[in-house]
Parts: sequence; structure tokens; C-alpha cells
Amino acid sequence: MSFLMLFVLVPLLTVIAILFSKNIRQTRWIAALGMSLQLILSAVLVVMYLQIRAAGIADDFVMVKNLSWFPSLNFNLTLGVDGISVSLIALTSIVIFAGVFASWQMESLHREFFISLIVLASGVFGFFITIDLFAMFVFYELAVIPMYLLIGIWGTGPKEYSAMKLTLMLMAGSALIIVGLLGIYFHSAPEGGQLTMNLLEISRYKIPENVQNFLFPFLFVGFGILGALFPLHTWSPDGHASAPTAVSMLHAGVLMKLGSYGVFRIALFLLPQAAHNQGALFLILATIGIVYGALGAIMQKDLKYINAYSSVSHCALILFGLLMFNRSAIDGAILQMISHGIMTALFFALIGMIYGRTHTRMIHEMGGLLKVMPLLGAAYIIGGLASLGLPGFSGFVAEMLVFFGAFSHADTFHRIATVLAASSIVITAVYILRVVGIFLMGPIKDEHHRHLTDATWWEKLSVGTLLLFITLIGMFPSFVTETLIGNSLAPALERLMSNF
Amino acid sequence: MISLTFHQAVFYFFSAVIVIFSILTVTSRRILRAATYLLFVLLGTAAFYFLLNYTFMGAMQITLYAGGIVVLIIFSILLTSHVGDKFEPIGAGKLIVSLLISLFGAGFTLYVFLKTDFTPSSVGLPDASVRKIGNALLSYQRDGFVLPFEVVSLLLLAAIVGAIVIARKEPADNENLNNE
Amino acid sequence: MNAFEYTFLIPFIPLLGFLLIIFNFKRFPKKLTAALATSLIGISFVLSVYTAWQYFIIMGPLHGVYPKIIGNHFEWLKLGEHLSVHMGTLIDQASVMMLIVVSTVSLMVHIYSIGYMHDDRGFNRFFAFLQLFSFSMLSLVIATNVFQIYIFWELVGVSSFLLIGFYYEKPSAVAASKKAFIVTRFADLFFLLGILLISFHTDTFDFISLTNPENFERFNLHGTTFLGLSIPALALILIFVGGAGKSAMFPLHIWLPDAMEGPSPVSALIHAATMVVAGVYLVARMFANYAIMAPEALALVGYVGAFTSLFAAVIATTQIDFKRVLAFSTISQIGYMMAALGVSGYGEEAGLGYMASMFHLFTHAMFKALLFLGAGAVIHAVHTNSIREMGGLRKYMKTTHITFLIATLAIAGFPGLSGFFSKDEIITAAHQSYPLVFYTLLVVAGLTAFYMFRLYFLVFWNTETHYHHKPHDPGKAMLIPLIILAVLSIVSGYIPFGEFVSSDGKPLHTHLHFDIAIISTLVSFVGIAIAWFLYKKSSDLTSHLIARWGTFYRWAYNKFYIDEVYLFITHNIIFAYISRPIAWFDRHVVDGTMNVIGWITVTTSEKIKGMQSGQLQQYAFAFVSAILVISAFLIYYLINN
Amino acid sequence: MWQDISLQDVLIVSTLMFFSGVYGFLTRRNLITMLMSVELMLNAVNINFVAFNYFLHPENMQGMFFALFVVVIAAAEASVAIAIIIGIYRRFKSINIEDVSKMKF
Repeated sequence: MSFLMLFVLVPLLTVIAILFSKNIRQTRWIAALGMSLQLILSAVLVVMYLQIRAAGIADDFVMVKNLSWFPSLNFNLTLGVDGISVSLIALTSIVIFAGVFASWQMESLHREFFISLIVLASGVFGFFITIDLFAMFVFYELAVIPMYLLIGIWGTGPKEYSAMKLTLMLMAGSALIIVGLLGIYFHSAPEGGQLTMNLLEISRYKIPENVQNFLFPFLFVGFGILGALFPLHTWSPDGHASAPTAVSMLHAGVLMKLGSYGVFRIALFLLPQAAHNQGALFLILATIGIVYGALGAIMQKDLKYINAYSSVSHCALILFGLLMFNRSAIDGAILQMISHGIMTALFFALIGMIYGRTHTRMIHEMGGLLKVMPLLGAAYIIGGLASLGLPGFSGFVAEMLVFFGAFSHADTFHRIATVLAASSIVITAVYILRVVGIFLMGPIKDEHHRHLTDATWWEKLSVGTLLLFITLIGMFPSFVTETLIGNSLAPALERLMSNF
Repeated sequence: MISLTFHQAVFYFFSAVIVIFSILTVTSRRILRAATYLLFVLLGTAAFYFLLNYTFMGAMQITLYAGGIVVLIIFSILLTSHVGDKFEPIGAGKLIVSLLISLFGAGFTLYVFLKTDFTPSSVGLPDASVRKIGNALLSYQRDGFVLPFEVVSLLLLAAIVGAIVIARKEPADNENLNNE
Repeated sequence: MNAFEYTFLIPFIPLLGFLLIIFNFKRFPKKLTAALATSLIGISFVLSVYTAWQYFIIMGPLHGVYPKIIGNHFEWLKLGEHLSVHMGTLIDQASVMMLIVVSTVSLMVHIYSIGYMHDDRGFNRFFAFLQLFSFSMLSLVIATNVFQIYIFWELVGVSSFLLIGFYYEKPSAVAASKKAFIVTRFADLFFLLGILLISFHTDTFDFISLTNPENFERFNLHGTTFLGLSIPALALILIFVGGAGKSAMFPLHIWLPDAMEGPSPVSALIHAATMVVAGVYLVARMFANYAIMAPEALALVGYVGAFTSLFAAVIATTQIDFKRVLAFSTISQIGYMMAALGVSGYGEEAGLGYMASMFHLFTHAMFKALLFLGAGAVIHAVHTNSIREMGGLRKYMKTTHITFLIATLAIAGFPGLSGFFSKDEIITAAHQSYPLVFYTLLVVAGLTAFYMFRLYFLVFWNTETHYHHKPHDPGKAMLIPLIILAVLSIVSGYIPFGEFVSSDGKPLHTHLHFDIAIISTLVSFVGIAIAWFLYKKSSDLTSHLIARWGTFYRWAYNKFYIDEVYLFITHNIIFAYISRPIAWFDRHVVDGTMNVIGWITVTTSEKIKGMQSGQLQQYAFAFVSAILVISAFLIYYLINN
Repeated sequence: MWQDISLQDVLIVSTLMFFSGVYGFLTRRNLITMLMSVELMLNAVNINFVAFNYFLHPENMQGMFFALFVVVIAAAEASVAIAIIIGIYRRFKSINIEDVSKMKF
């Protein structure tokens, strides 16, 4: 029994406990309890991880534990974490914690809702704690499937369409991923040994370059779909717009990171040569995605669409950073995963709360809400400022790391890409301020909005948690970039750099 | 001059009956007449069995088929149709396609049958006495049929029960579903 | 190790105030907030003065050069192998001078705001933001490295955004705050790229190593850039664009006039005295790099500064909004400072322009803050911004009138007042090397005198309009800062500034250049005289003149339509032809492709589904045909084998 | 007696009977006539069984027994089929096969 297993077991136990809950009060308290426990567990994990590192253990992955699963195929449930997965686990528990409180008032089918939500979360946790490709894939699917139900049942607007679209596109991604994974599996033992899905064992060998070139697009695009790679991002606006609050939070906040994590952990780590060969192409797509998402957000009228496009832009920045193949850019990209995860969760939480009051998400139908609900409004503005990369918040540090890393490539191609990517900080400012100006500031447009209430305690808790972490990371970025992530970048960097 | 034995004459007569009434059965536009024609076909078949000396088989054919099934069919016709009803004429396309398929199938099958060189057995006539059939049906030795016999009896039971279940009057609360 | 470790407190005390107030902004009574904020900024002020005293007086120059001292610093973020971002305090001539400027004006504005914002619902919020701004600005000026400057650069931008949009229910204020933020953000993009470029080539952010001429040899500055510029020139121009955005240089000046939507104390603090000079300060910070590495970039700074100065002065003569006149005046004066930097050389006497620029920055901060605070007092009293609706106020607001007059005289370059000295230095510096800049600045000096006195006469003299309430001098809280700043506006000119602030750290002995001084004084007097003639009493001469100069007047009045050009570019080109098509493209083409794929699948399945019609006979057809075909093949196969 | 009639003769009859059954099944829209067509086909098959038994393997009786069982099962089938038809008639008030197409997708 490994400590890491708790991250999957606690959600599952929570789910079982929810099955026996009698009413919504019990359901949400059980969910809140379980997820608080999860938050504490991840804090413990961070501490444990730091202690292990402090003890001088320099393995790529720590707390490795091998549980046999399909012995005949040598598929194992191999647990193990490094700094990156630890920080992403922490991110997930923060977001799901806030998500539970953000959906405090989910009345209809509350039991089923919380169960699906937590199953989804446990899939994400599972994905981050394993280093066996097959187990990762299984958990990945576990995370994607409840999404369909969550959007299809509890969504708003054209929810069936969105749920279908989202699920189908992600499933298409899965199809590509499984091809890529099997390809790696069958080349995991070049000297005729036992085939394996274990990340560590695969990384000992070099997969032949032509095989790498063949498999890389499958894995990059497959995970890229989830990471909102242009032009395969279109599930994101519809999906997010239709999903209920907590689902949008979890999805944009964490699930999209599964994509970029997969790109980093599997595509780049295992196929470094192909990454070099084909990096330029995907870099172009990522750059387009950054600018395109931001420009697309300017003219949107629906709050959720704005945020969804913003997510496209920010997630493209993650891929952009990863494809720079150097320490600071990748460091920044991973920090951006965390930062964007919290930030976008905050946005979706706030949008959900505002929508719950005004019953509209159209920015032009609202106005002057800052006066009516100062806390939510202020939180939205702070979130907006964080999103446009204000120093003091996490997004700034991540962006700077990525830009610095990107700028250390002195050739014209990378320079132009960097300048274009950097221009997104202006465009981001434009759309964020436009939205804030229209719906939070100005005179109150709808007289009915005059009597709306401000945040309740659970909303304060949800929003406060997220804000706290955005600020903490922004103020003390070194803790994440150096202490947590720093050492863990080395193996991947080594493999990526060795080709130069 | 083709010499025709009595047997042959009888055989050809019943063959003609069977073929003609078969075709009439499927082309008649009055359902009750079709049922009657079917009865003739079945009786013709029974005559075949008698001709081939399978008297028990022939008897079964008459009692079960001609007596049982046809009566059943006629009952159901009376339950579901008006006696004077005529079928609508069949669409030309459907008619042609079906006809083509049937003729092609018949031609093809006949071609195969006539092409094949069947070597008749020289053992002699089969023994189809009721005694032998009765023994064989209840025998568990070689050439015994007690297992299929039992299976068939179970099947019959199941069919009876099934028929009752299906045909029984439905509960009233399902009425509204019927009209959807 | 060093005596300046306490300097980190200077910015941190206002930060503490910000946090205290913002987390209690519903609980704190106004009095508590005011007392807390003012006393905290007071402590910062005292510490700043103490720092200056310690640095300039106690320590003095070391071997004839003022040292650059790192007060304290720590590594905040590692950016790469060699580069890391530090946070800390750098104590040198410029930063200490700026500490004084920022903390003085900030303290004055805090005191003033107690009176000015007294009846406002957002009193606590206002003070919280003021504290936030003070924190950011103080951190900016004592930044040890260019990246720290960038960080706080953004934060002052945000404070400015929050304060301009303070009356967030007023659409014009919202629009102005948005505009200010986006325009400066746009410029910051270039700043950032400049930082990226220069740090890539020098491997350092630190001002001490970055600006030390002895290091320049070691920097790897080779490589090609576009337009044939050298790398340092390109990088420094990019950084200057950042500075130009914050300092409202043409053509990025458009946000500053609109920023006057904020409360008057904010205009005084942020948009006159401190934040807007950050651009000047930035160029001054990296002056060695500009002067030695890329003189062409420095020349650009000079010309842009001079042009902006003239441009804004011309517009200022036509504006009728009290605060907008002052805003254009600010732009013009900052242009002055930029021009002074541009014409300066590095070190010794050649560095006169640098010193003059800093001097003008210092004096300008005092009198421009005074002007804005005075404007605030007037607006507070008469409830309008339009100078057409004012007049004859000298009778009602005696103290305000006198302090305003002092400030006006100071900015107009009246001999004996602070502006006279600093402006004189600038014009002298320009005279030495750049005749074009020199004449421009001279013309601007005349224009400045003219439009400031136009403003002064229109407000305090001229025909008295009918006021609903009798205007009166504001309360003590507002008057005291006015008086203090008036005193400072007079005396700050007598500081031997060159002794303290110079381009290379060595004290620079300056003296008044009488020839230049006489010319510039004459020009100013001409300006004042014309204003006197036209505006002291209401006369129809002005309208005649306006009619004569119709087109030009209209252009100047409309700020040469720069705003409209921007609006056209952003709304009609970027929004309409880029963003909207992208939104459309995304919905219909990219998403459409996905939907077409889905549609194909669905349609195919519909067709297949159609076969499953429930029509028994169709199944039978299929069945029989299939059986026949299969058996035909089978038989054929059997026969042939 | 068997010299008089050849196997082929019987097969021709049964084939014609079978395919008239097929034809009927494909064209008739009335469920009962379709059932009758099925009976025709079954009969044709029965004849074949018996004929093959008689002409080719008279020494054992499998063919006949098979036909016998088919008859029995046909009876069972017919009774169930008619029960179904009557059920359908109750539900749809019609036994036209084209009206009874609920069983799709």
C-alpha cells in the first residue's frame, strides 16, 4: 500500500460515502470533507516530497511502487511522482476543493453530480501518480468519460451538442494516444527483452528515430487536443460554455493540463528527437493558438466564451513553452499549467456565481455589478489582472519564464514566434479590461440586478482559496519553479538537449 | 409415345397440383382463397408421402398441417380480415424484383439439382412402418430419437405457453401506449 | 554590511497600509483610514529624507564619485543559467532623489485627499489604492535591476488603472482607465522585448553591472538585427518605447489627457509628479547605456521629447478643460525632460542635460503637483471642469489663488522660481549640441508661459461667472499641502542639484547661464504678456484670433485627431477586420470543419440506419439475395475446383 | 416403384414450391399470407428431406424423422406466429407488414 494510492482511494471512498447520503446537506458535506482531506493529503505529499529531496535522493521519480496489473502484457500500476506531478496533484486538489464549494447549491441529482465530479477528479489524480503509460491512459479515460455525463446532464444551453462534441473530440484524441502508446510499447525493448509501458524503463533505451518521427504526431496531437492545440480547440468554447460551474473549473483548470502534461511527460520525454524534428511545426500552431485565442476572445459576448478562448490562448502558451526545449521555458510552461489552472478555475467559479444571480452570461446585459457585489466583482478584477500577467500573481512569472526561455533561441524563427506570443499580453489586457469595463463597471444596466446579493460563505471560501494560491505563487515563485519543479526537469531536459 | 405408369401419372398429377396451387397461394388476392390453395398444396404433399410409401409421414402431414395449421390460419384470417377483402396490387418494381429473385433462385437451384449426379441407393425400399417409427422415436440406441423427441415436446410446451402469453388480452393501462 | 538595509521599509510600509485597509475596507472608519495611511506614508517620507541625508550629506561622494549601494536584495526568481531576478533596493543619486520626490508628493496628496475625498463613499478604497501606488512607485524607483523596474512598472500601471477608474460607475472614467492601461501595456510589450534582448546579450539585469561603462567591453553585443540597427540601439529603443508609453510621449500620449477622469489628487500624484516621469527615470537609469552604447537611440529620445513637448504645448493652448490643460502641460514638460536627456552626453560637463533633466523632474514634480492640487481645489469649489465656466476666482479663493500663481510662475520659468533654474539648465544643455532641439524648447518655453497664464487668467481673473454656491477656499487638510508645495516650488530651484545628481556620479558644478537665461526669460515674458493681453479681461480678440487660425485651432483643439486615428485603428481595423473575422473564422471554419466531420459521420450512420427500416420484406430481400449470391459463388467455386 | 419416379422430378417440384414461397414472402404484405409462404417453404424442404431419404439412403430413416420434427416444429411455430399476428393486430389494428415497422434502430 503506497501513500500515493490514497489519492485515488480517498475520492473513491468519498464516492461510496456519497452513495449512502440522505440529502443534499450530507452529500455536499461528505464531498467537502473528502476533498479537504485530499487537499491536506497533497500538502502532506508536498512536504514528504521535499523531505525526500532534502535527504539527497536524486532519482527521477520517488515513492516508486510497482503493483502488478496485467502481468501477461507487463502492464503494471507503477506509482511514482516527481516535482512536476506533485505540483499538479496539489493544483488538482486545490481546484477540486474550490469546485466542490462552488457547486454547493447543485440541487438536481446532487448525489450523482458529486459522484461524477469526484470520479473525474480521481481519474486526474490517478493520471498524475502513475508512471506506467497504460495506467496513465486508463486514468485519462476515467477522467474524460464522466465529463460527458456532467455536461450532458447538468449543463446549460446546447448541452447535448457540446457534451457530444467535447467527448468525441477527446475520444479522437484518445484514439491517437493509444496508437502512440502502443507504438512506444512495441519499441520499448529494442534488444528483445520484456516489452514494457513503464516510463522509466522505456526512457533507458532510445527509440529509433524513424519510429519516433512516426509516433510523435500521434502523441502530440492526441494530448494536444486536450491541451487545446489550434485548430483542435473548438470543443473548448462550447464545452466550457455548456458545462456546469465546477466542471468548467475542473476541466479548464486541470483536465486541459492533462494534455500538456502528457505532451511533456510522454511525447517530449520519450520522443525527444522527433520533438526536435517536428517541433517547429507545432510551435507555429502553438503561436497561432496564443494570438488567435486572445484575438478570438476580444469579440465574444458570453463570459464563458471569453474565458474559454482565453484558456485556449493560455494553454497554447504552455505548449509554446514546452516546445522551446530549455529549462526556463519548460519551467515556465509548467508553472503556467498551475497558474492557469487556478486562474481559470477562479474565473469559471466567479462566472458561475454571477450567472447564478443574474441568470445571464451576456456581458452586454449586465453592468455596474461591482457596486452590487463588490467581493465577487473585485475577485473577478483580480483574476483578470492575474490573467493578463500582472506581477505579484502567478501568471506573470510563468509568462516571463516562457518568454525568457523562448528568447534564448537567437534565430529569426524563434524570435518572431516569441514576439508574436508576447504580443498576446497586450491583447489579453484588451479583452480582460473590455469585459471588466462592460459588465462590472459603468452604470447598472438592469434594475433587477440592483438587489442581488454578494458572495456567501462557501463562495468566499472557494474564491478565496484560489486567490490565495494565485497570489502566493506569484509572490514566491521560486518555491514552485526551483524547489518543487526545478530538479525534476533535469531528466527531460537532458534527453531533449542531448540532440544538440 | 411416352409410356406412363400409374405411379407416374399419379405423381405428375400431384406435382401439377402442388406447383399450380403453390403459385396460386402466393398470387391470389383473396386471403381466404390463398389459405384454401395452401390446403391443396399441403394435401398434395401428403399424397407425395403416400406415393413414397411414407404413410405415417403422410398421415402426420394431413393431421398436423392440413388439419391443424391451416385451420389455425383460417381462424386467424377470420379474426383479422374481412372475408371479402382483396389485397392491393403489388407495386411493379417490387413485383419484378421479387419475381426475378425467385426465378433466378429457382433456376439456379434447379440447375444445381439437375447438374448433380445423384446415385440412387440400391438397398431397396425403406421400412417406414409405424412400429419401426415408434421404436426409433423412443429408442436411445443408435438410430434412436428419444432426445429430439423430448426436446420437441418441451418446445411444444414452450410454444403453447408462449402463444398464450402473446395472444392474451393486454392489461387496460397499456391502451394508451398502443396508440402512439 | 551597509547602512541602507532599512531602505526596504520605505516601500513596504505603504504595502502594509494597503493590506490593512483593503482587508478591512468595510470596517475601518474614515478617520482611522486617513490617519493610518497618512502616518504610514509619513514614515516612508521620513525614512526617505533620512536616506537622502545619510547618502548625500553624511556619506557624500567616495573618491569624488557617489557610490551605488545595494541596500538589500534577495533572489526572487531564477530565469536561466546565469540570469535571475532579484528584488532589492539600490541606493544611488537618482533613486534617492526619486525617493524624495515620490514620498513628498505622496505625503502631500495623502493629506490633501483627506479633505478632498471626505464625502466620498469610496474613501477607504481610495486610500488603499493610494498606498498601493506608493508602494509600487517607491519600489520602482529603488529597483536594483531592470526586471524589478518592469515588475513595479506594471504595478504602478495597475494602480493608475484602479485610480483612474475610481469612479467606476462613470462610463467615461471606465473608458479612460481602460485606455490608460492598454496604451501603457502596449508600450510595456516593447519594454519587455527590450529587456529580453538586452539581458540576452549582457546576461544581467542589474543596473550596477549593466550601466557600468567598464563592463561594456565584456558584453556580447554582436549580431544582426533588423533595420540595420545595432543590438544595443534596438534594445534601448524598445526600452524607450516602454518609457514613452508611461511618460506619454508622442504618439503614445493619448491616454494621459483622458486619465484626468480620476480624482484630482490622483492626477497630481500619478499623472503629474511621479508615475508619468517613470519613463524619464528609466532612460536616466540606463543613461550610460544610451549615451555610450547607442547614441542614435539617445538622439531619438531627444527628438521625440522635443517634438512631444512642442506638440503638447500647442494643444494645451486650445483646451478648455482645466485638468486637460494641465495634462498637456505635463506631457509637454516631460517631453522637456526627455529632450534634456537626449541632448546630454555622459560624464562631466557633457552630462549637463542629464542633470538638468533630473532637476526639472524634481522641480516639475513640486509645481505640477501643486497645480493639480490647486485645480482640484478649484474644481471642488465650483463643480465644473470647464474653464469657460470659471473666472474671477481670486476674490473667493485667496490662498488657492496665490499658491496657484506661484506654481504658474514656476512652470512659466519666472526668474527666481524653481522652474526657471531647471529649465535654464535644459535649454543650456540643448544649446550646446542640438540647435533644432534648442529652438524647439525655446518656443515651448514661450508657449508654456502663454497657456499657463491663459489658464490662470481665465480661472482667477476674467469675467466672473455666476456661481450657484459661493466658491471658497478649501479646508485645512487641502490648504496645507498647497502651501507646503508652494514653498517647495520656490525653494527647490536653489538646491545645487548638480552636486547631488549627475550622469556619472561625480558632482557637477553648475552655474546660471545668463545669456541663455535672459533669452528664455524674455520668451516667457512674451508668452505671459500675450496671455495677459488676451485673457486678463474678457475680450473678443480671442475669438477673432480663433477665427483667423480656424483650421489650425480646430486641429489643435481636437488634439490633432490622434485619438481618432487610434480609435480607427483599434476599432475599425483590429476589432472589425481581425478580431471579429477570427471569431467568425473560429465559429464557422475551424469549428465548421469539426462539425462537417461530425455531420458526415451522422449522415453516413443515418443512411446505414435507413437500411434497418423495420420493413421485414426489405430484410427478406437482402437475405434472399445475399444467400443466392453467396451460394452462387460457392457453387461456382466448387464446380471450378 | 422408385424406378418410375426419379429424384430429380421430386426436386423440381419442391424447388418450384420453395421459390413460390419465397416469392410470396417477398411480395405479400399480409402477415398471414407471409406465414403461409413460410409454410410453403417448409413443406418444400420437407419433401426434399423425405425424397433424399427415400432415394439415396433408404437404409436409415434420418431424413424422414427430420421432416417429422420439422412438421411438429412448424406447428409450434405457426401457433406462436399466429399468436403474435393477433397481438400485432390488436396493437396496430392491422396486419399489414408495412405498418408494422416499429422494430428498427
